[in-house]
Amino acid sequence: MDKSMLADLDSLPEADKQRMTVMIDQLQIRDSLRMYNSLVERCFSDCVDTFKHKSLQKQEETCVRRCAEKFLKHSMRVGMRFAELNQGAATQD
Amino acid sequence: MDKSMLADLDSLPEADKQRMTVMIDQLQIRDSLRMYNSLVERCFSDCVDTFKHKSLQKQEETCVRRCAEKFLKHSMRVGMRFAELNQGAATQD
Amino acid sequence: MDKSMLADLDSLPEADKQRMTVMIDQLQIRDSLRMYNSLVERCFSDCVDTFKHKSLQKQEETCVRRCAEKFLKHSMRVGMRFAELNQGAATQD
Amino acid sequence: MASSPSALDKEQIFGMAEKEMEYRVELFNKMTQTCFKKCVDNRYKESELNMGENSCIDRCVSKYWHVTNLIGQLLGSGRPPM
Amino acid sequence: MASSPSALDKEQIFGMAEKEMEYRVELFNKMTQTCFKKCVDNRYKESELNMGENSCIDRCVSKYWHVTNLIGQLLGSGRPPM
Amino acid sequence: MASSPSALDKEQIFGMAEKEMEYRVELFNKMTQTCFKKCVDNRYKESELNMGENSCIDRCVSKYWHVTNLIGQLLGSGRPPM
Repeated sequence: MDKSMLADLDSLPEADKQRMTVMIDQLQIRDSLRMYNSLVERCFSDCVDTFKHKSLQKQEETCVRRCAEKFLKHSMRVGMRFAELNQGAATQD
Repeated sequence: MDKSMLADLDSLPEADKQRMTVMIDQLQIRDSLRMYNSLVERCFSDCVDTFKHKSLQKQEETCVRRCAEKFLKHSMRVGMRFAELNQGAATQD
Repeated sequence: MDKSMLADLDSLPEADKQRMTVMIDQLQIRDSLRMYNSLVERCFSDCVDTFKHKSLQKQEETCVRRCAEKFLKHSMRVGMRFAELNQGAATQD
Repeated sequence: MASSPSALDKEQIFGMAEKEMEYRVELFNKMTQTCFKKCVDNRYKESELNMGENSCIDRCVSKYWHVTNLIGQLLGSGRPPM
Repeated sequence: MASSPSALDKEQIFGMAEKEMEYRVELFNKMTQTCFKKCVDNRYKESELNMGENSCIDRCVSKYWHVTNLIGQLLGSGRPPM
Repeated sequence: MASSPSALDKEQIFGMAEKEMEYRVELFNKMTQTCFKKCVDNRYKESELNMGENSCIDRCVSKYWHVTNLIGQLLGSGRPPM
């Protein structure tokens, strides 16, 4: 999540600006915790399919690592492209 | 989302009634924004499957339009049927 | 949801402890309502597939009952195993 | 101090009301999504719901409602569990 | 009483801003999840995105953006519906 | 003014605690849903969990826990990322 996605705070009075900042921080914390949860769920679902052992097998661990790394790279790329589109839309207005 | 689904405000004191109204308005805003997001996701997932171009192709656009229109009609129908069932349950009490 | 999953309140001043307790209660209410909703959705999706009648057919009802019972037993078991793992992790720290 | 509800009590009452409303909205949304998947052809050849889809939707809502009540009973009451 | 916004009005304004931000975060997350499913091979044979995946992602984001705007228009405005 | 935490600071502390608890509840719910899908036969021929399902559930929880920790490490700490 990128701060630029959220709100333009410059026009607000000081007290409201502070309150808005706290709100944005809270949303960012919630967002990164949710992202963590859905990353775990996705990589678990895609990589773990047999339940003969209690512990993660070597190839499952490799799969999970790659899945997580790929997802993070993907997510950054989406963020960059999305920011460009938002930028473009903003300058067209 | 239908206001009748939510709460009966007549029995509350004025200040609480106001606060409850604000709360219901907030829930309705959040609900319609979420509905918008899931409509976009559903119609995108069902209609867009090839990524050889950056822009939406003609038949993809047609598909998205129909998908959105169908979903909105569907959603209204579900709302009507659901309200009838709630009504029936309320008068049985 | 198990209270032990949440927070250690003993170190807090009285007023904060009270506020925290209210917050935890609210989260538990929301959690059980959500659990109820997703249980309905899962058992409906798995058990109901024909729409020639308005009312639930006998074998659909049986399926829904078993689905709900199995899910609740499953959920309790997951809770127990999860608590053990959390316990183990806590004593290792 | 004992006769009128404290600020915290009020918080709790409003919180409960809010959770209950969130629950109903979520129930409605899940039902809408689920019945759309079960009843509406996702190739979208037209923008109208046809007769078969419409009657499927009506029955789907009715059955969803029954399942909601049935599971509510199993969980110990006609209402959602607290 | 009329000139400065009441506490309740302020609640409403902050509430609106919060809902709008939640909406944008959710839009971004749904787009990310959906484009991952559409573009990235879920066998995870390596930890880099390959060229095909990268160009698919770029186009997916672009198309998702178009669908968002298209549906926004259908719902009566360029902005999300209130 | 400097020694005791301001109302806003308190808001932040309570907000953090709330987010952290929401996170744990969501983790538990996702794990429960995922292991149900992976381990329990969705034809529901009986209302008891059989031996195979039970041992699958135990292992599924254990593996889910390992994946949670593994991804936590990848993201830079044993704890969820802030």
